Amino acid sequence: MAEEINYLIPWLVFAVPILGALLMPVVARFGNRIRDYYAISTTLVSAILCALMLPIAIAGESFHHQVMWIAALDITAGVLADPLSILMANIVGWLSFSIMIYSLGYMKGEENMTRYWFLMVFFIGSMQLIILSDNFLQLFFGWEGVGLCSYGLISFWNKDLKKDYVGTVGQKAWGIPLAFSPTHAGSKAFLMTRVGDVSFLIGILTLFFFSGTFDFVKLSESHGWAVDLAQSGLLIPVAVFIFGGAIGKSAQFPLQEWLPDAMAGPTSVSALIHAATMVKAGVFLIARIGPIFVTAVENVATIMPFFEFVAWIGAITAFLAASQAMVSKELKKVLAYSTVSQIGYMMLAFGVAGLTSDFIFAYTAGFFHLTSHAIFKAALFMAAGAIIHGTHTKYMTEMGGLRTKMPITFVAMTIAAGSLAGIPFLSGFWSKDAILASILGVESSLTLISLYAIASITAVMTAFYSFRMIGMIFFGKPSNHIKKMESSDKHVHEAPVIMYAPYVILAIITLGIGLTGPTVEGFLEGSLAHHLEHSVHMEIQHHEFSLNRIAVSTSIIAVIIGCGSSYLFYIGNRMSPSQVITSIPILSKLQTFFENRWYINSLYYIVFINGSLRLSKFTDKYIETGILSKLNTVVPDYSISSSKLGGRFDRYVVDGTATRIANLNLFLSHNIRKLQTGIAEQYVFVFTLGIIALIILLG
Amino acid sequence: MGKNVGWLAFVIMLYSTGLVLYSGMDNNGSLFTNTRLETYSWNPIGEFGLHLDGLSFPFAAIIMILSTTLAVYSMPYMEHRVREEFHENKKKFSVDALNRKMALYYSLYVIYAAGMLGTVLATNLIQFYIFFELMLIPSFFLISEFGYGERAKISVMYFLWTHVGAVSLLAGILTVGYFGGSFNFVEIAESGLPNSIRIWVAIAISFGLLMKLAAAGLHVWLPYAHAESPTPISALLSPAMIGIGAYAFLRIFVFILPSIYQSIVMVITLWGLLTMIYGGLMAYSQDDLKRLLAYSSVSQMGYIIFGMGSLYYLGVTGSVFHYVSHGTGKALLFMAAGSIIMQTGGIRSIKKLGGLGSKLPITGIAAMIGFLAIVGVPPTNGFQSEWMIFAGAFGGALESGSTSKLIIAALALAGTPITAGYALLTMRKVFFGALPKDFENLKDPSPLMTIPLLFLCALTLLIGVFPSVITDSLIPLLQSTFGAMS
Amino acid sequence: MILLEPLINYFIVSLALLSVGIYGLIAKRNAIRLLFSVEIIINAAIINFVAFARYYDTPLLTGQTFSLFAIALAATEAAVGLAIIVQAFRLNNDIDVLELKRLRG
Amino acid sequence: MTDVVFITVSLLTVAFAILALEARELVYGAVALALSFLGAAALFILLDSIFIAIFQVLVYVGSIAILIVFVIMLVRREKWVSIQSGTERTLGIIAAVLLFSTMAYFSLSTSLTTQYPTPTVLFNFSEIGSQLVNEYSIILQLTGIALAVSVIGALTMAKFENR
Repeated sequence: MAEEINYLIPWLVFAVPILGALLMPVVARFGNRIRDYYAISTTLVSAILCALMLPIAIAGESFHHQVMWIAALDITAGVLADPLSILMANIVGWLSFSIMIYSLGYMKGEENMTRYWFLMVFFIGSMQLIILSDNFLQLFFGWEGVGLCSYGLISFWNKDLKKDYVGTVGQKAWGIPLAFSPTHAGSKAFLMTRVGDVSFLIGILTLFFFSGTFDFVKLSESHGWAVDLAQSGLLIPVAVFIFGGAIGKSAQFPLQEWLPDAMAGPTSVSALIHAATMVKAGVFLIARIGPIFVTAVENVATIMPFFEFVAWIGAITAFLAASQAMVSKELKKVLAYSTVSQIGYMMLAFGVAGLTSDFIFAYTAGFFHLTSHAIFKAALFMAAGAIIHGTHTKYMTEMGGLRTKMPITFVAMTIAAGSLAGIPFLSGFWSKDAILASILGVESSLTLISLYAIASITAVMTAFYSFRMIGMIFFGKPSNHIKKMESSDKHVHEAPVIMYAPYVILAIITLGIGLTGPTVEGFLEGSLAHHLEHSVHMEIQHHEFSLNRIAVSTSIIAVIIGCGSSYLFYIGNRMSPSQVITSIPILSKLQTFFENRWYINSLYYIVFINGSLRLSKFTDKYIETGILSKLNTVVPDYSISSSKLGGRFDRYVVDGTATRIANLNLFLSHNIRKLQTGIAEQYVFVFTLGIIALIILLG
Repeated sequence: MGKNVGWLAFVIMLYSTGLVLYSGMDNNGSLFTNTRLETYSWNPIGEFGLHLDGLSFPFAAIIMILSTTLAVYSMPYMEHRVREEFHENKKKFSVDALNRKMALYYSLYVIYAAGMLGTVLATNLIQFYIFFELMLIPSFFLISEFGYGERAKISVMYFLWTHVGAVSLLAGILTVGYFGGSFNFVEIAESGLPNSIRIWVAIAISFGLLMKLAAAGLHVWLPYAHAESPTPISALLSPAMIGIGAYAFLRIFVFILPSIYQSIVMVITLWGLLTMIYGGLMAYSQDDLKRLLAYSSVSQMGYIIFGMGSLYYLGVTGSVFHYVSHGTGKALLFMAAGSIIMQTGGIRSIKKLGGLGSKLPITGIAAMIGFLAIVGVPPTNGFQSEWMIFAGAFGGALESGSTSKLIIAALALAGTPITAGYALLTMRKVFFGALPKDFENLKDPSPLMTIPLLFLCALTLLIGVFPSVITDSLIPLLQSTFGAMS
Repeated sequence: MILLEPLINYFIVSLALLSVGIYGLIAKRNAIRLLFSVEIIINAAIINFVAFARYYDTPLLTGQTFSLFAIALAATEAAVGLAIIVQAFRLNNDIDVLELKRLRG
Repeated sequence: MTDVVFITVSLLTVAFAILALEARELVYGAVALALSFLGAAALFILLDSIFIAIFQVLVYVGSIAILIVFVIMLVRREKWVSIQSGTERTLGIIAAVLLFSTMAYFSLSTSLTTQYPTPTVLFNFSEIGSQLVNEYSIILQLTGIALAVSVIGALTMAKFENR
């Protein structure tokens, strides 16, 4: 191996934050300031350790270290640092560091900061654990660890005050409220991802039975398990079940409903967990197992249906979420829907990878989009946090005209939103373009056309809602809310340096990647391809970077249509959106449909939540208390009542007889009791005489 | 000693725990792989023996650790309870009476723990049964003397129901002893049973044990007994005692009478699935905190029963492991419930609670970890046990090539979000949300109660991260047993 | 002097001790003396046990074993009896069993 | 020789037993009782039961007698010396004599008087031990429990003072 690192480094990347988090309550005793800096420094240490691993990734090599974990089952624990995980670890490490800095400003003056820091740092550790694990079981530890922190951080404001609710209180779809308290949202997130986790477990446990290992390296080295699985017809189900975990964690259709409500947490949390890192875990999982499945099967066609499934889930989710983002009024929810939609894009890319002959191209596209999205979405969220902080409202309708009041935020946010929309020469443009281009490589033409159509329409929608957001916040006239604030002497002002520095830096990086797009993509492709060739033994076609003309023109047209229409409505104010919508009935119907989240949320609540509660009430009423508890009380009652019956028998029959006998006895005893002196000596004397008499009689 | 008699009990239990753990060590200090067996002649019944192997070690260890921990926890709690009782019954309080009550409590407590330990160490069916009863009788008195609510009636109910099970078990044991020619485990395993009576033995013994395990339909006694017994006893009844049914099931059926085991697994699996879902559903509609936990125990016993029916070594390992996880997890939950009940002055209704997380942080953390353990979330030990149970279920299904079994296994796994659902709901209602006005001045209970809580939290997490303490000796044992079976 | 057969000799001795014990039980009012009598009777019984075991066709150890139990039980009986006496003495300042009659209730 | 010893010992035993009951001082009575027990122990030796003899000396002479002496010290009163019991005494003598004479008479007419072959086999008293733990283990345990209970009971009874 050309590049050598100390074997402890990958371990420390996640061990430092996890152990650091466990020490947090202790450190908190030394004072709040020390605790805050301690939290940030653990993150920094972890990020620096990630950076130390970069040489391996650049060389396209991998590093693997194992220790025995459950000896009886030959299960090991280990770290696998290959380009995929190292790059991902660096993205997570540095993004989380910047968001931790941002938290210092954003969470200033909050109570329970020890809990906040604990969960954040623990989250980072768990996330790195997911990334660096070399087996499914250990990955699952991190997987649930991030879920747990996400649950804790979404419900961070656990007093459930009305101001912390996500969604508009009172809004209902099919009688199901669409507003959630933080703890409700947290539980919802936990439960829905749990559904995905169950599926994930089904998958890996079945895989474990066939392969006898959870280890990624062993799985990619031996291929017997895939043959066995394919023979028993379980290969596709197992792969799909494992993908189920990714669906839950990355909020893909049909489990996408938790992510928009996860915005109930602090914005820094949304930026870190629900935009940049945790929700990417599902994508990462597919990036991890996709090549293993492809190389394990003898014929790529046998695993095709799985990749097709992934691609379709991604495409559907991308479209579904983008449609909801177009009508949402809450700033953070727009970003949340957009996150879901963009992750759908990544899934689409990884799905397409298995459908084309050119695996590495789509694979790189997916990973590239993951990287660029993580950066600009984190920037967007942090900027949104600064705006919400400044205007004291979460509704975009209550903002407006902020570009003069918050100029730095305006510039940074516009760059990030432009990247999201896919404006040329920003990072998002290159990655989205790569995904579109990779779709064109799909072999089946029907799939190609439908996927490409959905992706392009989604691109239009993305461009539209990105600039709708910018327009509603920064352009137009100040809303009544802002005016009221101004009049009561609470001026909207720029965020402090500690808050805007992180997202400005991220915006600059976005710009930088945008300017050097092809180089970055080439670098990613180079190291990933080298790795896949050598470690996973995949056949790779090397090719020079070239722009696909169809894809480029599609994406530019999409940007023009999307941005143009939103310019008309929200920036230039040439047309009033509400007028347009009310004038065309089908549009207003669509708007309600989108605002009610396609009624999917309500459906889940009615069927699963209310259904199981009702089932529980039903069993309680008719089985538990109706039959079993009766049985339970009947037996003791019966024994008690039978004893009562016995008591009556006792009183009248037995006692009656007894009284008579007793009376007789009483009479006799009056006379006999004179014999009973109570003096033991006399008794002994009589007793002895009795014995003597007995002896004489028997003798 | 007065009311500090608890320390005596603690020292006794600690010593015993030390002995159990010490016997579990190898010469190298690592956890053992060999068997420890002591037998004494016990004419005319057979041999009176103590047997510590991979199967009984987790049970014995967790029983002793829990009873030691709870002995400490009981001191403040029971003192509070006894005082409260004097107040309730408007009796005059005197230190002397308190001391006597505490002494009574601890003497019953120690006998109860001894009964449980003896049950899992027994090598002889009669010996097993005697200890089985020995744990039943003190628990009856503990409920009837120190319980809440209609304790007299409920203790009788508890006694009657568990005795119905015990009598059935005894019938099975005597049949086995009569036809097997001996009551000693080893000799029965060698001689086997005639075919004609197998089914009756299977029915009698599994009925008796499933009664103890509170399988759906036979669980009626459990919610009452768990809800109304004093909280430390609930915390010992629920995880430690009822799970002993699982130990007995494994010891008798898997190790001694494998032929019977193979013929009843399907029933056991389905029953486990039913119990799992039924208990979970019932937990949703409970308002009493302890009753909810009791139903959750029913559901968790379902997991154990389900794993026992997997006919695969990993599933059975999971069952045993789940006994451990459920032991620490549910004990944590009951202890947390106890600390809430004690600090709020006896409020148990979930509706009346809320927002306690900020006032009772340690209790909140303990309850959270407890719930995570029973939901099966890493890094708690519940995850390790649950994945083994389900891996076993899948393994058993795939090995036998039966599609119906595969579907049952998937269904069971799909039922696990039910557990997550009630756990989160309860967490939300009790620890989050608005704080009722009366609770402004609450705080965590004394260190005598919080230290046991934290200790169990640490144990839960440690076993979760280092599962090999349980599996290293258990898996080879079960592997060879199941290898010999097929 | 020609003795009778050994077994009957021991039996007679034991009988004599028994009679003395019975006499004590009847004639004495002092609780401690009563205890003496009981001990003497038990001793008589033990002598019988041992003697009969010794002159059984093939010597039986059972007799000796049971005398061990008897001795042990006699010891417990003495302990309890003495405790009762001490207690009675504390309550009544007397150990005359006739005086203790009021305990009869 | 054996006969002489036997006669002396048995006479002494009975005599000390009588003395134990009749001595004016209770303490003397206790000493006489101890001597009577010693006599019984001597009889056991004559019966080749050395182990029982040792046990007898240890338990009776060593502990019970000492215990009795202690208790006598505790509860001593002058007036008991003068307790006279007239009618009971006569009754006792009558009963004792009657019992002795009838039983002796009848036993002399039974097969007990016939010559038994004196077994030559001597006891191996280590077998007592094995018999205790094998055949009579339950009884042994019960005895142990009885001992424990009686000791605890005696202690409790002697303990409560102010009731």
